[in-house]
Amino acid sequence: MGKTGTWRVFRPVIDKEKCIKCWFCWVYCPDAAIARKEYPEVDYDYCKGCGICANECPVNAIEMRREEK
Amino acid sequence: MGKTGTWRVFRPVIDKEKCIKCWFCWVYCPDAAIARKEYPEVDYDYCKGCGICANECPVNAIEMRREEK
Amino acid sequence: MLKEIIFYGRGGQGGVTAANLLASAALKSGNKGVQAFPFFGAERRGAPVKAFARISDEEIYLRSQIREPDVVVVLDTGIMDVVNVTEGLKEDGIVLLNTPRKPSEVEMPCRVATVDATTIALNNKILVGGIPVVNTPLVGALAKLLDGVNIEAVKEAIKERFGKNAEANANAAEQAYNEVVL
Amino acid sequence: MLKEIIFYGRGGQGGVTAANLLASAALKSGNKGVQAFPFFGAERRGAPVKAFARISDEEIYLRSQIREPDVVVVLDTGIMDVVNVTEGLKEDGIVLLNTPRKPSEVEMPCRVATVDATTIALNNKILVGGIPVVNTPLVGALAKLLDGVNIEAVKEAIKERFGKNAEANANAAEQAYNEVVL
Amino acid sequence: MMVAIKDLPLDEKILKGHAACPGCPITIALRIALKALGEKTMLVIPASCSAVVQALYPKTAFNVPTLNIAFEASAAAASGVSSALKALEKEDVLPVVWAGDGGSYDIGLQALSGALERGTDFIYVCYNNQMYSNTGIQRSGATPYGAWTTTTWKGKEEHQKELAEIVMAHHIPYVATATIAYPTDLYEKMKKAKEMKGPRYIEILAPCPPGWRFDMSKTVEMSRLAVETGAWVLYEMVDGKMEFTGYSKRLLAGKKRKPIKDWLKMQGRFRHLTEEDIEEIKKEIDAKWDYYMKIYGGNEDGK
Amino acid sequence: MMVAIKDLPLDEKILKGHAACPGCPITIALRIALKALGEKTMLVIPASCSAVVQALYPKTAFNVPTLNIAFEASAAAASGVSSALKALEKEDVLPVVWAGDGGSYDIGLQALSGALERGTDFIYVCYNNQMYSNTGIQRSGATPYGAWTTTTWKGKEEHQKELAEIVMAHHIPYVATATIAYPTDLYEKMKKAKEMKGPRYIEILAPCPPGWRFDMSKTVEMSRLAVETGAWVLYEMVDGKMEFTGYSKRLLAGKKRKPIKDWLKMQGRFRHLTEEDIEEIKKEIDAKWDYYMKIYGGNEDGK
Amino acid sequence: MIVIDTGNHIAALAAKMAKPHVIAAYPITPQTTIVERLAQYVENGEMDAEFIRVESEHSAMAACIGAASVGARTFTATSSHGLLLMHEMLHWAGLARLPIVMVNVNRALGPGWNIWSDLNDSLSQRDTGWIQFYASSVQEAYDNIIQAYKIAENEEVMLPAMICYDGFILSHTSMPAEIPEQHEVDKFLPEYKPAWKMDVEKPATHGNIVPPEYYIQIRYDMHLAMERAKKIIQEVGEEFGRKFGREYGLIHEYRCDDADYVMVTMSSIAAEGRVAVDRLREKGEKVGLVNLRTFRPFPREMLKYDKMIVIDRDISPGLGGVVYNEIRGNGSEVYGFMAGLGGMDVSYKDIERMYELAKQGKEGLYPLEVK
Amino acid sequence: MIVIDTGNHIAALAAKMAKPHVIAAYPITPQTTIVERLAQYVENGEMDAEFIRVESEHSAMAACIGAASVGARTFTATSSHGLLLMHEMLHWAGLARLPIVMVNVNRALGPGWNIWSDLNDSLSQRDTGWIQFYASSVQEAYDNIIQAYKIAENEEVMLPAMICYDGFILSHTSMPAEIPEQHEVDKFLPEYKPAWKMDVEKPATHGNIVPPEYYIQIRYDMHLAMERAKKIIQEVGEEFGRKFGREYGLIHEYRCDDADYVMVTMSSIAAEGRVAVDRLREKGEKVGLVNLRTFRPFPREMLKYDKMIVIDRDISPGLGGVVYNEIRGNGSEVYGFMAGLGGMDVSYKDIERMYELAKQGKEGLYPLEVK
Ligand SMILES: Cc1ncc(C[n+]2csc(CCOP(=O)(O)OP(=O)(O)O)c2C)c(N)n1
Ligand SMILES: Cc1ncc(C[n+]2csc(CCOP(=O)(O)OP(=O)(O)O)c2C)c(N)n1
Ligand code: SF4
Ligand code: SF4
Ligand code: SF4
Ligand code: SF4
Ligand code: SF4
Ligand code: SF4
Ligand SMILES: [Mg+2]
Ligand SMILES: [Mg+2]
Repeated sequence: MGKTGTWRVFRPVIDKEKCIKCWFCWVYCPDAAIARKEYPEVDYDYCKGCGICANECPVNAIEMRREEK
Repeated sequence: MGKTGTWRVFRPVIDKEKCIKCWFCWVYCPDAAIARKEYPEVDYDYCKGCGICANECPVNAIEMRREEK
Repeated sequence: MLKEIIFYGRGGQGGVTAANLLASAALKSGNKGVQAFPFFGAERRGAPVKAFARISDEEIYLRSQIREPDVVVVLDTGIMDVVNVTEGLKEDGIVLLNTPRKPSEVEMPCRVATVDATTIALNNKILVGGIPVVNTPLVGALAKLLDGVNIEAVKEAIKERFGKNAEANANAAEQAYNEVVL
Repeated sequence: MLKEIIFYGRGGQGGVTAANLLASAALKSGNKGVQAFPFFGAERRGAPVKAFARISDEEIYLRSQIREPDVVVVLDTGIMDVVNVTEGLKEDGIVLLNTPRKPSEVEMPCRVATVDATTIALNNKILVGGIPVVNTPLVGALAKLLDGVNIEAVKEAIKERFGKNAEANANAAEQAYNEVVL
Repeated sequence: MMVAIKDLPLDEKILKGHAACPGCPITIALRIALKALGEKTMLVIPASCSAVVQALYPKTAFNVPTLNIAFEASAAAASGVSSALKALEKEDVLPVVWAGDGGSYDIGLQALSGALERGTDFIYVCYNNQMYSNTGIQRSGATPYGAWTTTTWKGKEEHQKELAEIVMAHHIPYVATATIAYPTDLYEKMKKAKEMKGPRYIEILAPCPPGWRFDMSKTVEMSRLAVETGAWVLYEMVDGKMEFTGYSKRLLAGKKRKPIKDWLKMQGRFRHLTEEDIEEIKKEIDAKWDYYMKIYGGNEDGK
Repeated sequence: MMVAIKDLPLDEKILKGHAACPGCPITIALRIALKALGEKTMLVIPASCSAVVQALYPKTAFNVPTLNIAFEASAAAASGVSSALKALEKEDVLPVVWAGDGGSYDIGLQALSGALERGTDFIYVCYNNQMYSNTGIQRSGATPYGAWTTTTWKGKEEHQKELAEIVMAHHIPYVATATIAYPTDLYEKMKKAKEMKGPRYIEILAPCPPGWRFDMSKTVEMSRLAVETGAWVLYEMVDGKMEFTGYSKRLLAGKKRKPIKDWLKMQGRFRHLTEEDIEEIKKEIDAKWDYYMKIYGGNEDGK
Repeated sequence: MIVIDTGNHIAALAAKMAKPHVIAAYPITPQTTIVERLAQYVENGEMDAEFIRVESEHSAMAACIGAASVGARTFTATSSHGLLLMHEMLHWAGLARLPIVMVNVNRALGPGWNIWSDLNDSLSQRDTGWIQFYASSVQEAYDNIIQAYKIAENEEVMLPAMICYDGFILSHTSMPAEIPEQHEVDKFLPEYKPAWKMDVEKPATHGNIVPPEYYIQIRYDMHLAMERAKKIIQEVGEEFGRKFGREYGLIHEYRCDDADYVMVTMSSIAAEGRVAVDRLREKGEKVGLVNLRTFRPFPREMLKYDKMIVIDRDISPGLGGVVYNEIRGNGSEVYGFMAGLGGMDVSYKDIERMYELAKQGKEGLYPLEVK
Repeated sequence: MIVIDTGNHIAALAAKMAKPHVIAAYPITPQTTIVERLAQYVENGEMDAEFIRVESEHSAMAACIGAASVGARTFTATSSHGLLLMHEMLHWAGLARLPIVMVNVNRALGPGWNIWSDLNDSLSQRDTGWIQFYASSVQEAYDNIIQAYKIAENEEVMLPAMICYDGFILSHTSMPAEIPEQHEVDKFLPEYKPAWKMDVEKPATHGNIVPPEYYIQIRYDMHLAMERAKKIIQEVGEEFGRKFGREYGLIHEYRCDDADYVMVTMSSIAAEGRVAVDRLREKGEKVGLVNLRTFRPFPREMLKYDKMIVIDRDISPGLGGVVYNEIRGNGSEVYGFMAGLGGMDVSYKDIERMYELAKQGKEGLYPLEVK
């Protein structure tokens, strides 16, 4: 149970403006890396960057950005 | 494969007079001990005396008799 | 003193039970060492089977089969065509046969006892799957032939073992005890 | 002379294939002893993995893992947060990093070479399941760093192994060979 | 078009002198099956009464090549035999598994299922005596509800597995049921299966006198009564198409079933059942037949 | 009456930092399932990706008691767990097997069937990614016709086993199918199963990016499309009564299925299929749905 | 109380009196009558246990593993092919350190089918981490089962235990056995309090992936536990002796004190061997006998006699007698005989003969190839 | 031709070139790539064999037994739990005297899951009647497979054979190997002509019930066949040497001639050991190495050195190192180390260290508990 955030090549970035709080990103995240706070919050220590959240967000509020290392 | 005829307590005896050659006794004998000759013929060397032939003979042509030893 | 007994019979006739009953009865009769065991093949009902019993006033350490019996019991004389039942029999050993014949009518090179256990079984209506069970009468007969075993212990052993058929079997044993001829 | 190389990467990036390609290329370049092997955990895609290669002019009997490498190749600098890649590195050993940075921009207590394999992979469109495969460019870069291995052998090894993507991968290797900076 | 008993081949592949109990259903079934299958048959037999009845090494009562194999492994071994025959270009020889219900419903199920899924070219015969008879009457997955065995002293509490149904769910070319009381039905199903390719499954009800506790002369009668009471059903499913056969077909067409009680009462293993238990069992059989009527009935001749 | 996503419990039993591939369907399914099952759950897990994703000893990402067990033994081990819980009077705890398709359709089938027959009180979940993913993508009994794997390079020649059908032939109280794209459907089925007794079986389609060869961001999309094209069907069978659920219910009610081609084309494992192959597969799906329509259809809402 | 019954029935009685929570077993000749009897006990309420009627031996052991993992006391029994089919799960139970108790009725392996006694079945499980007891009488079978639980469940041990005895020769032989009262057994063998178990209160994962550094320790600790078991077996055997009058250790010596030759064997041959020793002693031969009660742990350090004659009812192809090979090499002069395979009867006369042959410096397969 | 590839791929190539009629196999890490490669060979027509995609290893071995009984040449491969699950069928194949050839990629046993090298899996099958080869290089893996068929199918032997090598360390390591031409292999290994097989022309029954008198003979003959195999292995190894330039026997000695200490080990540690020996020799230590090629038959009579150091990558609970225990007791001074369990890396430095420890009279679990 290392910090799997280091596996990431692309990182999901959530645009709260767009978010309609459908919580799809939360329910589908294989890594339980999105918290259901006021808005969805990504835990970058563990998010592996699969992109499911972005793919499933109905309003395209999540963008996958190349990690800078 | 000993001679299983010695297992017998009762022996089937076929009454040719009554026999209608339906061959049930032949087909049902678990020990292949009845030959399909002109009339059914019991091989007493191997017949174990189960009595199926007598039970199945539609005309009661087979009688089970106590073995004399 | 060690007594060794072999039972010859067929699967389904209860030869193994006979050996067990004899051992129980022997224990009840005060013997410290008793033992009963089958020589099982993978035999099916009707095939020849063999069982053994040992009785002694001391603990028994033997585990091997009996090769030189004191008494041989033949549950079904039919197997005598296939098996030499007197093989290894001790000099003064006895063969107990289940037959309506008298010992005098039997030609064997040893002491012979007889009892018509099949008829006794049929009379007492002890049958399993159509086959008369001759073991209890034969154990009854053995009580007569063996010093260390008494008929009351035999009947008690039968009663412990058999449920609703206990009475019929005990009767058969007693009858055989009375009818056996040496 | 024995040269020992460790590859650090993540499942799916092709670190194991890199080691294999290097061994093939080394054999083609005339080395008698070559060897390539992974340290597999039960790792899944994305998890850190390690692979090893040995190159020698004599037959290799070693079967143990490499503990004191001559060269360390880092397919993904992200793992440097979790793994100390210079551990055991020989005195004059080299670390080859997959990074857009120059060696001078990297602070490490050893000789450093760099090549931007990810960009080369993306440019050559070599991806598996969305992940850029950086192994072929890095093996190309190694041909520059290792004496006994030539770039033609690397390209040949790539062509033997890859079917329809052979060309793209060979190009990537060549490009990296040219772009690597020590 | 049914073959008549007198037309069944005389040739016997099961020799006299085998070691089965008097009145054993297995050897009846095997005699008939091998008349249909003929000499180009290789038997694969797991641990079971069928392994024992062959008699002791170095003798054998079976006159076709016979491979005895571990209890759970018959279908897998038969896959090997089948593939080897193919590889050695002897495809005219047919591997036939001859397994008990224990070796099929329970411990051998996985090997069977695997062989069906990969399309093994063989016939798998399960002779079902509804218990482990070889080891002395223990419950199997095929033991019916309520039956006494030495591991279900008060009667089995669970219902039997429906192996033929499970096999049908594998969508194989041929599935059939039979029983020894109807030798021509059994013979014809074997013949039909023999002419096909791929996995074929035939299950034969085999009433066992010591196991079911009935007189050894009643084996065939018991088998017949199972069909007449609807406790056992004769059918075949060819490429997914179901057809009832023989007496069962007549039942489907509306003939009245004999009371199940008649069948139960003949068997010592059901002796302890109360009237309510019997009523319970009757209801299930009724329900089963209602279901058959609904899906397969409606046609006078039961097609 | 369907629960809404926002109503699903927040509590997570699958901790962050597990070892699954990015985009893994297993952990999505497990997260949702455990939300329904709650903390009085004991997992029994055979060899599979699910054993690996837990992370390395002495750590673990699973926050319910978890018993890892040999590949073929999960249902049997769960029987032991279930009986022990009964004997120790802890019947409020539920044993749940969490097994892959390989461990269920193939090597673990017998243990499963045995547990079902003897009425084990447990839930058996098969997450079906249609191949052995843990060992690197080999065919399983669940691999569909035509799919590439590393043991079927030209595409599997046989059709997949229908395990849910096989399980239904065991006549157990509850059988259901689900998939991760429909989390509330899955959640409710788990909840319903949890409230019942006896053997319960739930199978979850779990598209695996490396195994099926698609981009890791498409796991959920792939799952959804399987249902929309009719390749996967959502239903539940309670005490023998079948009911379609969710999107599949709408399909049964007459909604048009998306072309199966859309689903096949998204997956690298089907890349080699010709147009004829695809047509073939389409026909089968059509036939399957025709069959469903015939037996279960006819009611507007698909009941 | 003295009870006369077969080895199997007495074993079933012992199992019953040990009060396991869960039994999972599958029938196989010659073990069957154990299972049957236990099913009967459970069904008629004489025993308060869950009986799992599994579909194979592999599942029997898996079910015991599942049950033991939750903290239940478990029992099973098998023989021959049943034991072989469990092989993977035997290793599993050992490494998982679950104190499962099992009876194995020794029987030969196929093909061809042979249902008679032969120790290859259990001996070929000697690497699985199971304690192995061998009984030479019905009484010992009973006593071993009761003690096995106490030993297996001991914190310092925590290993599964197998009680072995010869098929038919003991399993189907009726002999008298002294059976203690239930309350005495309860006192000797209190309820099982597992050191670890699956528990929803304390969620933990068992058996996930173990990296080499941990694996080597876990596996070695299992080896040490087997070594520690020696002491515990001794202690429990002594306590049993104090309570029930029959004392046990790892081996049982008979007339060894002044013996020139000591015969070493186990299971029923060890009983028969006493008769041979008595007869040989009568003839003036200085001979003794060791009955190996445990084969795992193996009491090698106790087997230090100048001249030994080992009788194996087994043969490992390419190795020979398994017991012989574990004894060999301790500095003694050792003669090995393989005898009684596949149920061949071994009588005291045969054992006397083997003694004579050993004195001539011979050994081998008795009676066929001795040289 | 020199080919560079992993141990598994080279093994698959060897299997292909041996031309089996039937392959039945089930995937398991780290054997998987053998199966995958063979499936590919068969599917793309490079190999004319039937590939049975079984649903378990038990069935894999059962299928091989079925196929071999009809006279087919067969191949399978497995590892660890797969091998354990085959246990019953391994005994079966042995006693049925079927020359099945199998690769076992050595891997540790669970629980917990551990996929790395460890020889307990195959060593705990040492009673099953299988010939066991251990390879220390990819080349040896290839050569052993080809020779195994010729040895197993020899009339005097007729036993199944297992080729073992370390998981990952060899299975996944790419190394160069010299691969002969197909026609050369064909000449060395002609078509299999079985002495007996199932045949509808000559109906016979295999494996029915065997009474003790016959059983004892059948089982003993299996033991003798294993002994006879020694000669055949030697002969075939020499013939192989003549034809392909690499000669083989039961053991391979390296710098043993004047050695004071001989290290004995097998599998990959034996290769690494050469490096240690070379380094120690450089330091003036008189040390040699024996690479055990066969563990069954076990060449005990060849292992007569004054002082031996045995390195086991295994541990049998209650016994210790399996190889050590089979060697022990031949009159030599023997030190035993258990090392590398569960994939623990064993380097030449570790081996040098064990040598030093042995010289101090120490032995045990390396590196944790040496005394
Ligand atoms: C692995 C294994 N377990 C158990 C047995 C013991 N055994 C042999 S036959 C048998 C029962 C067979 O039952 P079934 O398949 O129904 O055949 P039947 O005896 O009824 O003919 C059993 C339990 C065995 N031989 N192998
Ligand atoms: C007896 C045995 N054979 C083979 C294996 C190797 N093995 C472990 S997991 C696995 C495949 C699992 O497939 P599946 O059950 O579908 O789960 P998935 O990996 O797809 O999650 C295999 C073949 C094993 N552990 N044990
Ligand atoms: S990218 Fe994947 S792992 Fe990261 S938050 Fe989104 S769904 Fe979760
Ligand atoms: S899926 Fe998109 S809209 Fe829905 S909660 Fe997440 S970010 Fe917001
Ligand atoms: S009594 Fe039985 S064995 Fe004898 S002939 Fe009649 S049916 Fe055959
Ligand atoms: S059954 Fe009766 S009537 Fe028919 S052939 Fe036999 S004896 Fe004749
Ligand atoms: S027990 Fe039944 S099935 Fe077995 S041989 Fe006897 S009659 Fe036939
Ligand atoms: S291979 Fe597939 S199922 Fe396995 S962990 Fe990766 S994504 Fe999940
Ligand atoms: Mg049966
Ligand atoms: Mg899977």
